Amino acid sequence: SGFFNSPSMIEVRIGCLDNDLHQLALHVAIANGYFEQNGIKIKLFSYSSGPTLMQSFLAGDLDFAYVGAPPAINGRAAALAGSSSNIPVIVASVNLEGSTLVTSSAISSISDLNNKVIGTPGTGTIQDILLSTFILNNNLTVTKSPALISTLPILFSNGEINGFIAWEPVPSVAISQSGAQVLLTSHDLMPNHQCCVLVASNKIIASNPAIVTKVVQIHKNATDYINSNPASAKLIAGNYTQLSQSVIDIAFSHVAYNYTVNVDSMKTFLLQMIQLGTVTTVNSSQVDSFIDNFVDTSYG
Amino acid sequence: MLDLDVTIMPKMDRFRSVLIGVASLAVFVVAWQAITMATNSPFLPTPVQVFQAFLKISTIGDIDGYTLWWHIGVSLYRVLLGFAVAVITAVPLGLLMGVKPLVKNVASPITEIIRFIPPIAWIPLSIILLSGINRYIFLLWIGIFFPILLDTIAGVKRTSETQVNMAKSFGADNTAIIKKIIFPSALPEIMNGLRVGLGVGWMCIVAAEMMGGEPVGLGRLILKYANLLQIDVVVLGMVVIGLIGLAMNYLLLSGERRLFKWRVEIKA
Amino acid sequence: MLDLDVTIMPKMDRFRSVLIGVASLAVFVVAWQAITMATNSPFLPTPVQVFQAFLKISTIGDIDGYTLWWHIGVSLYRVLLGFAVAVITAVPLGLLMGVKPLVKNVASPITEIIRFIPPIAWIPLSIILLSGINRYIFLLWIGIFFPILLDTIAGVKRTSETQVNMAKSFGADNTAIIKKIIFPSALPEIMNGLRVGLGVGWMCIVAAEMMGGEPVGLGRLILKYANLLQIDVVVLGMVVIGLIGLAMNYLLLSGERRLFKWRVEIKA
Amino acid sequence: MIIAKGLSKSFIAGNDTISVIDNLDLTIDEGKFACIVGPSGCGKTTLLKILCGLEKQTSGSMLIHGQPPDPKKQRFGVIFQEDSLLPWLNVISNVKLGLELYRIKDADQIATKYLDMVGLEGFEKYYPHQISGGMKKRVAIARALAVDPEIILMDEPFADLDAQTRSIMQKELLSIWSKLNKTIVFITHNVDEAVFIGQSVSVLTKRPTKVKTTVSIDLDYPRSRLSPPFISYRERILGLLQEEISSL
Amino acid sequence: MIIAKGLSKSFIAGNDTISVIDNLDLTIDEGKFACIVGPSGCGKTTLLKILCGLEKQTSGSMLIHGQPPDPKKQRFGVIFQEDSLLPWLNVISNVKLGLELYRIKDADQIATKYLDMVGLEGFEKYYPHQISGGMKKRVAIARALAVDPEIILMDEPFADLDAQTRSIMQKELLSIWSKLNKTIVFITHNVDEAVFIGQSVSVLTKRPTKVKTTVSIDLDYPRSRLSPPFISYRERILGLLQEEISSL
Ligand SMILES: Nc1ncnc2c1ncn2[C@@H]1O[C@H](COP(=O)(O)OP(=O)(O)OP(=O)(O)O)[C@@H](O)[C@H]1O
Ligand SMILES: Nc1ncnc2c1ncn2[C@@H]1O[C@H](COP(=O)(O)OP(=O)(O)OP(=O)(O)O)[C@@H](O)[C@H]1O
Ligand SMILES: [Mg+2]
Ligand SMILES: [Mg+2]
Repeated sequence: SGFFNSPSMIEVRIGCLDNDLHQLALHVAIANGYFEQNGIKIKLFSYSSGPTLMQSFLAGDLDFAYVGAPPAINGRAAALAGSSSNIPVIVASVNLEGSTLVTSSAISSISDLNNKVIGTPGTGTIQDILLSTFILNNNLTVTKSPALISTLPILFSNGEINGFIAWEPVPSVAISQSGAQVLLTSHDLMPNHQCCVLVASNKIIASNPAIVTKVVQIHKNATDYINSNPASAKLIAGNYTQLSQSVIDIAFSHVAYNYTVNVDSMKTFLLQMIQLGTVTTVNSSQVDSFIDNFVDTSYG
Repeated sequence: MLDLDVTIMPKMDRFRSVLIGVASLAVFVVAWQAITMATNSPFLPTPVQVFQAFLKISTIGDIDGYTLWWHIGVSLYRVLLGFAVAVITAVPLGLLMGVKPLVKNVASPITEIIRFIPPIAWIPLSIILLSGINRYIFLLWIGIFFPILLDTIAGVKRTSETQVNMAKSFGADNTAIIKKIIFPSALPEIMNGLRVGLGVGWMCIVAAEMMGGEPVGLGRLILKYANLLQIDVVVLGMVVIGLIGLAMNYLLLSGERRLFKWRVEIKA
Repeated sequence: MLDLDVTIMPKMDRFRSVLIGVASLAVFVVAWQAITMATNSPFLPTPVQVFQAFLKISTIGDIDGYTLWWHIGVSLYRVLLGFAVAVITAVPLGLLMGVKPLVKNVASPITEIIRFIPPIAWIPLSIILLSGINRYIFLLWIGIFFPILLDTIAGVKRTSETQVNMAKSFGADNTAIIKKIIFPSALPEIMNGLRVGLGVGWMCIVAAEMMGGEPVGLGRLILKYANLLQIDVVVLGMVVIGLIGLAMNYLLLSGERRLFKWRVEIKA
Repeated sequence: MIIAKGLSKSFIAGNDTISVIDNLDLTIDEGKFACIVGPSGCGKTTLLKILCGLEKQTSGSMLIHGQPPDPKKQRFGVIFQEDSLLPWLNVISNVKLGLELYRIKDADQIATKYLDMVGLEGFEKYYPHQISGGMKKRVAIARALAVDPEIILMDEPFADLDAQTRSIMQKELLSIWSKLNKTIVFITHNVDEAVFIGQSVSVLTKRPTKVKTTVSIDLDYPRSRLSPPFISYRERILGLLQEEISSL
Repeated sequence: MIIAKGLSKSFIAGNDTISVIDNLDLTIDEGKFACIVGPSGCGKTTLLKILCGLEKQTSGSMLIHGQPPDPKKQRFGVIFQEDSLLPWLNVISNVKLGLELYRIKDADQIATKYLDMVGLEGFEKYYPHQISGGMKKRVAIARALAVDPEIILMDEPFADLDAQTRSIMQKELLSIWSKLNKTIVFITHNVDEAVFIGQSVSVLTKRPTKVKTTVSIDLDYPRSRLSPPFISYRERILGLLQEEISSL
């Protein structure tokens, strides 16, 4: 790769989450050499949770990030509340839906969830918000069990939790390894909701809008590739998640790879986050303008 | 106490040192307030904001409705359980390893490798192997066990040969020697190990609670609010952990002072 | 060395104890193999699987293509940098705090609270306040600083008053006393602090690398594969951390032994 | 009756073997006050440890009433050269230690009696670090005597006392001995002390040690340090010892 | 010329004030060998520390050639009661320490010379833990002498030596003194030693201490311990001391 290391290459710093199938487009772009082809050398930073990624983003470590919508919202709200000079802007969608609530076979209906323990990948994640809202709306008594994402399948197979909600491919691992069943998908909880987004820093937008356009285009090309060549995309996914194709097949059926941002669902999320108390610096009357300013899909 | 310039009287000295300590803390807090107000970063809470967070979490509770006292209680409970298990296992093993070279030769290759593996690294395995409170106990035990074990062995090794010979000259058998000479003689080191171990255990609680499961505990509180980017509560959690650690250390230290009046060195 | 039943000769003894140690490790590995084969859990790797993982990661590399040696090198680099900063800050402050009660009175209320806040709890703040390698250095520094500081102070306190008086009787000023008496006299404790601190720092690397960002480092390797639920590599990472920690400890310990031949107690 | 015959002892230190006692013969009759003097490092303490069974000889025999020494079967009262009080026990508990190890009843009462005998009434509750070196030695003596031992073994018990206190303690020890009538083996490097206190003084050679000469001191108690026969005994033993030191 | 006038010293320990020296007068002429004896704990070491400026008196005056003592301006050679060798330095480096602190040139050569004087040639590279207690004291003496002090202060330097070595050291010290002709203040609790070695013996009272009597010893060197005047000096000073001890 030293061959490409010519001075004309521009380096951009991109953050992503460990082992996340939602962010397949990034890995496809890397595997297919899209960045090099566009004269971009990327430096990849990987985090085990969205909130940590956002902290790092706001500290100025990253130019772009693939991250879940709620951490991005939290990050922007925090940045605007203070005088942070690194403000995230959503430039494209990464995927819609993609979270799955899997349970043991003993739970076959929504009412069965009553008085059960359901794992989540942590406070403030999209899955946490989806589940919390669902519990509220259905008047259920559910104990949420926040845990490291990678431990959820183990907790489930040990029988310590009756089910969990997480991003792919983790639920599919539990389905194939421990006989978990899909109780609800994102689609059931909130159809077509925004999941991961591609954010750019306001600094790179200001200093080099051309590179933002290129990155968004690469992202769109990669997303198109996934949708038109699912078989090769699944092979790439298998490479970085180290999972068998059968697990990836299950996971794929739960994720919609789509670069068009679902702005309405973002507003719904923000409203729910304000209600749940996870966002404290924005009030409900500011939701529309907050999200409208957040999303700028004019690049690429 | 070694002191190159003793200029003031002992009584005044003590009063003065408390005064200086309080002043120093005050200056620290004021500087913190000034710096955070100047930077005005959403991630750098002022002491006032941390205090407000304290009021909120200690009365209304956190986002899941658990109050600070509940978090503290649960964390303390976990740490003390882990501590108890560590004491019960480490002290007898340490005495045995100190007294019987055979036991030491058998055990030490394994303990020596394990003791450098940090508690966080055990999280995946502990989740697989254990469940519920046992998992917390295990992770805390991993952290607390080794300081106690090493100090117990060190205490045994420091036992005076003359004292053991003295007991033998009165016909004492091995059990009597351990009970009457080695254990009491190693007790200061053991107590020191307990204190250090409890401190380490208390510091492991964040790691232990990170693996998750239940939504309470000070470590969990920190993580929850770190996820929400509400750093005021994160700093509150840090300060509470620091203060409780300090208090536990102080309690054990003054216990030691009382217990080991006979030990002149401890005053140093 | 205290030993209730000395039954065998020193030379034989040494050979025998190595033999017993090796046998003990062998039994441990065999038992591990037997248990994991019997349970046959996808999450409990056998030693053979861990060894296969070692072969793979050390030659082909991990899923991002980084070999084990690369991970080890980066982690060591981070730890040693944090260690260096901790030594440079903790030793002079410890000497000052030991010698000047005023400095101690000013600094200790703050250091005493901070020292019980675990490195992991600093992760959110360190991400916000620092960037790049400085972040790692800070988290490791937080872990390493206090053992060195406390041991340096303890070393200073243990300085013999007679030795200081002796130097004073030759007209020595404060600088000379610190240089000629206090520092060399505290050096064994300082070295002990360095060793303990390096061990703690090495154990903090998993916490420090957990915050994420760059994809290399042993802590990162463990987390990557914990996320992938491939526990064989997780266990490999644990064993490697344990062995390197052991090796560093051993190196420093034998350095101490050589340096402090004059200190008869160290042989105990 | 203590009989050592052809007693030898060597230690293994690293790769070397140090011969400390070599073919030593010694007989001490029952009820006698026997002093042993010898150059520093010659093996006096080693001999005492063999005498009470703390060390085993490499060859030869050491018999007490025909039995090899074993503190589980015979009772010794050993006063060690180093401080052997337990610092975490107060004075009376230290004295009671031997009594408790031998499960002797009325330990409190006996301990008090012997503490009085060594002049430490009123110091029962003091801890070792609160009393002077001389007082510590007296506690050790009380502890040794309290178990009513068959044989008392003392290893330079008065070495760290100043001249005045030392002389008082010597007289006290003599009066205790005349009351109890036990066998006492008293090790010292102070010839003046040995001649003042012992019925016999055995001079040991330098290491590896054996008995050079045993001088029987035929003087009545109390002895005067300024009397000509005292001075001549002293000079004679000093001379014997000097030969050993100067040939080092 | 050392002159103490109305010297008093008290310490504050916790809430108590301990008066250690009370209105002490003492004069020592230049070049003299002055011994000081006193009961244990009376304040001898405290007096010595005031003499070399390590402690300040509470009231009264202590003047050396008309100046208050200050080791930064005057040179003292102090031999402390406790072991004061630096265990991490070998014998020769220990002796060089004072020379280095005073930035005296040719430290190696001077140190070697004084080590030879105290009979330690060949032990330069040994560490303190490898030599005996008596040898350590001799190193401390060499270190003190090496800086060519105006006044030599010795605090019970021979207390932990056995009688034989002690007597050899006393003779050596006398011969060094007669060669160098320095003022020596020699503290001891051993009356025999004081009479053997000193031109004067000042007896201190119990605490709070002052000078009870200064006895001038008008005997030529070398002195014989068995000569009647020696014994009578000894008995007289012992008697003076006994009064202080028995009235404790
Ligand atoms: N356990 C041991 N291992 C090796 N050598 C030993 C051991 N115990 C004693 N020695 C050696 O035996 C010799 C005699 O020691 P011992 O303590 O019997 O002498 P001592 O006559 O009591 O001397 P002192 O007058 O100094 O008390 C010494 O050279 C010592 O180094
Ligand atoms: N720094 C101090 N603080 C409080 N008390 C002290 C201090 N130094 C000495 N003393 C007290 O002063 C008294 C005299 O002590 P000093 O060491 O001068 O006695 P000494 O005559 O040298 O005794 P010894 O013969 O045992 O060496 C003792 O009672 C001691 O407790
Ligand atoms: Mg001895
Ligand atoms: Mg003194």
